[in-house]
Amino acid sequence: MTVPQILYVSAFLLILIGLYSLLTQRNMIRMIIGLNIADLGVNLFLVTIGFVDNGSAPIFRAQAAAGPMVDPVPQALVLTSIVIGFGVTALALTLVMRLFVTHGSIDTARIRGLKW
Amino acid sequence: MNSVIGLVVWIVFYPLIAFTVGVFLGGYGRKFTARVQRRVGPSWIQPFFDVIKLMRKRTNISHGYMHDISLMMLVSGTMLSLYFIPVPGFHYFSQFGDFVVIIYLLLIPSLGMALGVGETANPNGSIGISRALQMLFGYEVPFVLTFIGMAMLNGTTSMYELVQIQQSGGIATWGIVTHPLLGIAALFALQGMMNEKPFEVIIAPHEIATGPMTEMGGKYMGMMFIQHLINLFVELTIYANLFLGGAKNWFELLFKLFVLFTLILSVNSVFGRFRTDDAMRFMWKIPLPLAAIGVVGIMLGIG
Amino acid sequence: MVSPILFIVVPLAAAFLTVLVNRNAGARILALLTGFALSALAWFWFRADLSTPVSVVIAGIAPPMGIQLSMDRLSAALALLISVSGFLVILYSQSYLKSEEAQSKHYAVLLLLMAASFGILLTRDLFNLFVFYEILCISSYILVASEETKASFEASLKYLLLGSVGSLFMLVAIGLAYRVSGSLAMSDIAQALGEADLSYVMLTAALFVLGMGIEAAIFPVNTWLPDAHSTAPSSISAVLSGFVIELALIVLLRISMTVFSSVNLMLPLRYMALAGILIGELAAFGQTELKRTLAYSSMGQVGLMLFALTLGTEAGRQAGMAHLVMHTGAKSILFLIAGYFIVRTGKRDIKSYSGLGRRMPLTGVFFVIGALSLVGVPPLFGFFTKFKILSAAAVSGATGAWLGIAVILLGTVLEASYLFRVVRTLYSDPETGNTRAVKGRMEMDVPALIAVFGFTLLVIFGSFLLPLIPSGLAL
Amino acid sequence: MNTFLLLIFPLAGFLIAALFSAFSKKGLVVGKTFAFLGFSAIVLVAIMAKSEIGSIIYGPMMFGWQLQFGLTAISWYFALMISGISWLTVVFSLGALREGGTYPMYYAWLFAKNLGMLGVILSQDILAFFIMWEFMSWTTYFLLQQGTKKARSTAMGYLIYAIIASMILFAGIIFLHQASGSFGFSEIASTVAGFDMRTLILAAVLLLAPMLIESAAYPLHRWMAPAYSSAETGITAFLSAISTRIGLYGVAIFLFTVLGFTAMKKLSAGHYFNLQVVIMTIGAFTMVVPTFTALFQHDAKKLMAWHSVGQGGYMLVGLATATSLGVAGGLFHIFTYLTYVTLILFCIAAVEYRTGTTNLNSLGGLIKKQPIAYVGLLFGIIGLAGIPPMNGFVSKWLIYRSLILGGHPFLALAAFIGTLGTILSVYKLIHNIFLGQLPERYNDVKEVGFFMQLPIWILMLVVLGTGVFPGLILGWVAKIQVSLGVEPLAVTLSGVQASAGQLNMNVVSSVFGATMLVAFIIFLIGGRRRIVGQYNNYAAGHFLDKTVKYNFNYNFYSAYEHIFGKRFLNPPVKRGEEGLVALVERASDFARRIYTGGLNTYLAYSLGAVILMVVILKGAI
Repeated sequence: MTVPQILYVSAFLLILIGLYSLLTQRNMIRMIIGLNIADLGVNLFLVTIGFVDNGSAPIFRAQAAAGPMVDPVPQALVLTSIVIGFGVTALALTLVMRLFVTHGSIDTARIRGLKW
Repeated sequence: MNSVIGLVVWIVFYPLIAFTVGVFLGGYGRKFTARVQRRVGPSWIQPFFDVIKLMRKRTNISHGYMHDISLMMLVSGTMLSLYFIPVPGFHYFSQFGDFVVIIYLLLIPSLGMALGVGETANPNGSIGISRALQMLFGYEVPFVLTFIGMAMLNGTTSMYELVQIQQSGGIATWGIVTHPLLGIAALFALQGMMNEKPFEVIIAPHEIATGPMTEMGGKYMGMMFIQHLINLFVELTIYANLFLGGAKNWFELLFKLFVLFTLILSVNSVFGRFRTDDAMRFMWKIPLPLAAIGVVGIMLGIG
Repeated sequence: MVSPILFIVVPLAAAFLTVLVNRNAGARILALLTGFALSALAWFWFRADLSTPVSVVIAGIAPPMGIQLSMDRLSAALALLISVSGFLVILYSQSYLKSEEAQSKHYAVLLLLMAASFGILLTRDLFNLFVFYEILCISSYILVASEETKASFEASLKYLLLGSVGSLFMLVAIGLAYRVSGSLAMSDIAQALGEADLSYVMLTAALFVLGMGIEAAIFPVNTWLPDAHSTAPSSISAVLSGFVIELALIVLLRISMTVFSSVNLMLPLRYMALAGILIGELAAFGQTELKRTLAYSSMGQVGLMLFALTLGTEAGRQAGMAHLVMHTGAKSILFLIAGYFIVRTGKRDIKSYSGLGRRMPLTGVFFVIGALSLVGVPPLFGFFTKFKILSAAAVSGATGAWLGIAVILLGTVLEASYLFRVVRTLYSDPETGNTRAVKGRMEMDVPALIAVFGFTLLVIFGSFLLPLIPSGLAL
Repeated sequence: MNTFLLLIFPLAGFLIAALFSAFSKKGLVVGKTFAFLGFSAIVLVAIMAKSEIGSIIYGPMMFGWQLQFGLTAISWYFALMISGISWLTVVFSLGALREGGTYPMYYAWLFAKNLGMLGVILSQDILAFFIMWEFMSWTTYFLLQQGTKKARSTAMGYLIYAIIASMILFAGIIFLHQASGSFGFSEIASTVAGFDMRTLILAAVLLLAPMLIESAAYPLHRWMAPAYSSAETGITAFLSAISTRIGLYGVAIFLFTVLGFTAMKKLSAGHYFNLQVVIMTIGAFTMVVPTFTALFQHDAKKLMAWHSVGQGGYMLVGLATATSLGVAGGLFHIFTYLTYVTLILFCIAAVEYRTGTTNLNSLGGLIKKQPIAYVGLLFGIIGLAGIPPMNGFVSKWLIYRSLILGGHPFLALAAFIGTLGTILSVYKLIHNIFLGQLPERYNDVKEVGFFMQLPIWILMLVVLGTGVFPGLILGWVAKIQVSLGVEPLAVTLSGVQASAGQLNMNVVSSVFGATMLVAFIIFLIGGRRRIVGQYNNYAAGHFLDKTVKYNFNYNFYSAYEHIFGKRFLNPPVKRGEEGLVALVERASDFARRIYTGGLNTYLAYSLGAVILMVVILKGAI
C-alpha cells in the first residue's frame, strides 16, 4: 500500500464519516461539524492528488531545487476550499443561533415548519 | 280535368267521411261495451247527437285566446294528419309527406290540447296533461320502433308505398303476417294510443274530474268530441295500412277497422286502469322488447 | 472593446461601495445605477459580432494556469437576460423593501449574487467556476434569510447544508478530473476525460452533475426550492426563479455536453426532467399558499427546460433557451405581484386575496397575462416556446420524447387549473375585513409597477426575440 | 378584403371596448351604441364576404409556416350564423343590460369571442386553427365567469375541460405535423392516404376528441349545463346557440376535408365497428341521456342548457352518417337549432328581466302579463320539439330518414326518444312559466321593452319562414355538401326532392292553414263565448278561494321519479368525473409529501440521487 493509496483511503473514510453524521445526527451543530469533517476529507483528497514521491515544497528559490517538486495547483485549490469552508461554517453557525432564538430548539426533527 | 274536380271533392268531403266513420265507430263502441255489461246501450249514432247537443250550448266558458286557438289546433291537427294517410281512392297528399311526417302531425293535437288545458289554469287539467304526455312517451316509443322496422325492411318511409307493397303481395305480405312480433307490439301500442282502458289514466273521471276535459264545456267539449271521433278513424287506419295491408275499396277498409276496433274494445271493457308509471313500465317491458326482437330479426335478415 | 471582466468587477465594486455608503437612499441609487450600467454593457456585447468567442486572459497568466473568461453568443444573451431582470428587480425593490430596515446590506449581497452569476457564465476554468458557484450559493443563502422570520431561517439553513453537500460533490469531481487531466481548463479536461476509463468518468460526471444540479433544481435534489422560494422576499424569489436556477442549468448542461460528452448523460437527465415536471405540477396543484405554488411551478418549468435541452437536437436546445427567457419574464411577474399581495393583505394564503383583482386592477391584468403566458396561450410568448419544445421533441425521436409530450401536456392542464384558481379568487367578491385599512384602489407603488410592466413587455412581445436567441451550448 | 375585415373588426372592437370599460364604469349608452355599430359592421362584412369564397389570405409567419385564412362554403355558413346571433344578442342586451354588474367587460369579451370563433372557421391550416381555438376557449372562459359567484366556479369547470381539449389538439397538431410534414389542410389531406393504421387511428382520436369535448358529446358533456345555465342569460343564449357548434364545425372539417372518406372507410374493423358507428353511438347517447336529465330540472336555463347538449347529438349523428340526407340534416339542424334555442332563451331572459327568477317551481300564469314572450316561447318550443310547420321539423325529418334508410334502426329510435323527451320537457317549460295561475307577486309584471322584443320578433319570423320554405337554407347546405365532397341533396324551395320519398313543407303548411280555417269555422258555429279569469275554475265540488293558488308545477313528471329515481341526478359519468378529480388530488398529495421538511431526508435524497445516477449510467452503456 503506497503512501498515496493510504491517503486516498483515509480521505474517502473521512468523507464517509462526515456524510454519515450529516445523515444521522439530529442536532444541527453536530451536522455542521460533520460537514467540516467531510470538507477535511475532500481537502486531504485534493492534496494527495498533487503528491509526488519525495518531492520538495514547490517554492522557486535562486538555485534550482534538487529533486522533483510537488504539484502546487491542488494546494492552491485546497487553500480556497478551506477559506470557503470557513465562510460557510460561520454563516451556518449564525443561522443555527438565530434558529435557536426563534424555534427554541436546534433539533432537525422539531424544526419542520416548512413541509409539503 | 275530372281528376282535379274529383280531387277537390275528395279534399272537401274526406274529413266528413272520416267523421261519419268515426261516429259509427264511436256508436258501435258504446253499443259493444254496453252489451258486454249486459245493458242495451245508446243508439248507434249517439256520438253524432252528443256533438250536435254540445255545439248548440249557449254558455261556452273560455279562459282566454290561447284556450280557443289551442282547441282549433287540436281539431286541425287531426284533420291535417288525416290528409296524409292514404285511403282507397285518395292518396294525393301522401306523396308530399311520408310516415315520419304523420307521426309528427299526430303530436300537434296532443300539444294543442296540452296548451289549451294549461291555459284553463285548472290543477286537475295540468295533472291530466302531465299524465297524457308521460303516456305519450310510453306508447309512442314501441309504435315508432315497429314502424322503423317495417320501413327498413321495405326500404321506404312513405306509407303509400308500404300499402302498395302489401296490396300487390296479397295476405302473405301483410305486416302482421310477415312480422307477427312487430304487429303484436304495434297492437299494444295502439291500445295505448287510443287511450282505451287499461291505458285510460288520462281522463280518469273519479280521480281528477276527467283530467284535461275538466274546464271544457259547450262547443269546446264539442270540438274535443269531433277530434276524438276523427282520431278513432285516423289511428285505426294507420294500423290497418301498416299491418293489415290497407284496402282496395272502402268496404274492405271499414270491415278491417271494425274488426280491429272490436279487438281493442274487448280489451277495453274487461281491464281496469293502470297507474301512469305502471302503464309506462308495461309499455317498455312488453311491446318494446317484442319490437326490438322483431327489428333485430329484420336486421339479421331473418325477416 | 470593453472587456467582459467588467461584468464581474463592476457589481463587486458596487457591492463594497454600498456597504461603505450604508445609507438606504445611497444604496438604492447606487444599486440602480450598477444595474443600468450592467444592462448597457450587456446590450453592447449582445449587439457585438460574437461568431468567434472572445476570450480574455486575466493577470497575463497563460490559460492552463491562469483564469480564462470567454464571451460567446450564448453568454452574451444570458448576460443581457441577467442584467435586465436584475435591474428590474432592483427597481422593484426600491418600493418593496421596508424603508426602516438597513437596505445597504441587502443590495450589497444582491450585487454580489449578480457578480457571481456573470462569473459562472464567463469562466472556462473548472475551479474558477467552483469559486463563483460558491459565492452564488452563499449570497443566495443570505438573501433567503434576509426577511429574518422563523421560516426564512429554517429554509436558509436547509438550503445551506444541501448546497454545501452539493459543492462537496463538485469539489471531489474537480479533484478526480484534475487527477486525470492535470489541468483545470475545461477544454483540456474534456480531452483527457475522453480517454479515461468509462466508470471513472461516470463517477466524476455523476458527482459533478448532481453537485451543481442542486443549485439548478433538478428533480431529486431540488428539495430546498419550495422552502427557499416561498420564504425569501419576493424580489429575491423572482431573482432565484428568474435566472439563478436557469443559469446553473445552462452551465451544467454546457459542461455535461462538452466535458463529460463521452458519458451519455442526456438520458438520465431527461427522465429526471420528466419526473420534475410531473412532481412539480402535481405538488403545486395541492398548495394553498401563493408563493409556495409558484415555487413548485418553477420546479415544473425547470423540468420542462431540462427536458427540451436534453433532447440532444439543435431545435431542442433552441426551444429550451427560448423557454428559459420566457420563464424568467412570466415567473418574475407572478412572484413580484405575489410580493405586493402579501404587502397589501399581510397574508400568504390564496383564499385571503379574494377581490384583490378588482382593488388592484392593473396588477390583476399583469398577473393574468403572466399566468396565460406560463400556460402557453397564443399570441403570448409562452405559446411559441411551448410549441417549439413539443415540435422539437416530436421531431427529435429521442427515447421518451412522446412520453415527455404527454407529461408536458398533463402538466399544462394542472398548471392552468391552479393558476386560474388563483385568478378566480382574485376576481371573486371580497369577504369583508381581510384587506388592510387602505381603501379604494390599492395599486402597487410606481417603481414596482414599472418593473412588472417591463417583464410583461418581455412576455407579450417575446415572440419577436425568438430568432435572436442562440443555442450553441458548445464550449 | 372582406375576410381580412372579418378578423380585424372584432379585434378592433375587443381592444376598444376593453380600453373603454377599463377607464369609465359609466358611459353605458356610449358602450352600447359602439357595440351595436361594431356588430352591425361585422354582420355586413360577413354577408359581403360571400364573394370571396375560395380566396386565401396569409397571416403572420410562424415556425416556418405562413398562417392561411380563407372562406369556404361551410365557413361562410358559420360566419353568417356567428355574426347574426351575436348581433341579435347585442340588440337584446341593449334592453337587458343594466348599469354595473357584468356590464364593463361584457361587450369586450363578446367581441373577443367573435374574433376567436370567426378565426377558427376562417383558418385553413391546423396551426391557425389551433391558435384561434385556444383563443376562443379562453375568451369563452372569461365571458362565462362574468356573472354571479356560481358562474365563476362553473366557468372553472369549463376551463378544465377546455384546457384538456386544447392540449389533446396540441398533441394532435404536433403529431400531424410530424407525420405529414406540413400544417395546411389540403397538404395533410393528400398525405393521409399514406398513413398506416396506427397513425390514422391516433390522428383521428387526437383531432376528433377535442372537438367532441367542445361540442359536449355524451361522456364529456358534464361541463356544459352548469357553465351555460349560471352565465348571464344573454350570454347563455349566445353560447348555447353557436359556441358549442364550432366543435361540430371542427368535426365536419376534420372528418370530411382533413381525414376524408377513404380514411374513414379504412378506419374500421369488421362491418359494425368503424369510426362512423363510434361517433354515431356517442351521438345517440348524447341525444337520449341529456334529454332525460332535462326532464328533472327545476331551472329554466338549466333545462335549456341540457337541451343544448341533447340537440348536439342530432347534429353529430347527422354528420357521422356521411350520407347526403344525414349530412344535410346535421348541417341544417345546426342552423335551425340556433334560431329556436336563441328565441326560447331570449323569452326566458325577458321573463327573468321582469320577474327576476327562472325557477320553474315559483313562476306561472305569465301569459296574461307577457303575451309576446309567450308566443315567442311557443314558436321556439314547437321548433325545438321539431313539429311542423317550424324549421326544427325539417332538419329532424332529414336525420330520421337517413338513419332509417341507412340501416340504423336503434339510432333512429334513440333520436325519436330524444324528440319525445324534448316535447315533454319543453311543455313543462312553457306550462310552468306561462300557463296555470299567476302568483300575486307578479301582478305588476309588464311586457319587455322594444330592444328585447325585436330579436324575439325577428327569430319568430326566421323559425316559421325557414320552416315553411326550408329551401332558403337547404340550398346553401347543398353547396356545402359539394365542397365537403358529399353527394348533395336534391332541394327545392319548399323542401326535399329525395329519391326515396319527398317532403314538401309548403303543402304541409298550407294544408295546416286550411284545416285551422275549418276548425275556426267550426268554432264560430258554436255559441258566443264568455271569457272568465284564471281563478274561475271547476274543482269538482271542492271549494276554491282566491287566496290559495293551485299551480301543478312541482315534480311535473312524477311517473319518471318512480321509474328512474335518482339515476339521472347522479349519473355514472358524474361519478367518474369525481373519481378522476379525487385521483388527481391523491396524486398531488403524494407529490407534496415527498418534500417532508426533514433535513436528514433531503440529504439522503441527494446521496441517493448520486448513487442512482452512477447505477443508471453503468446500466446505460
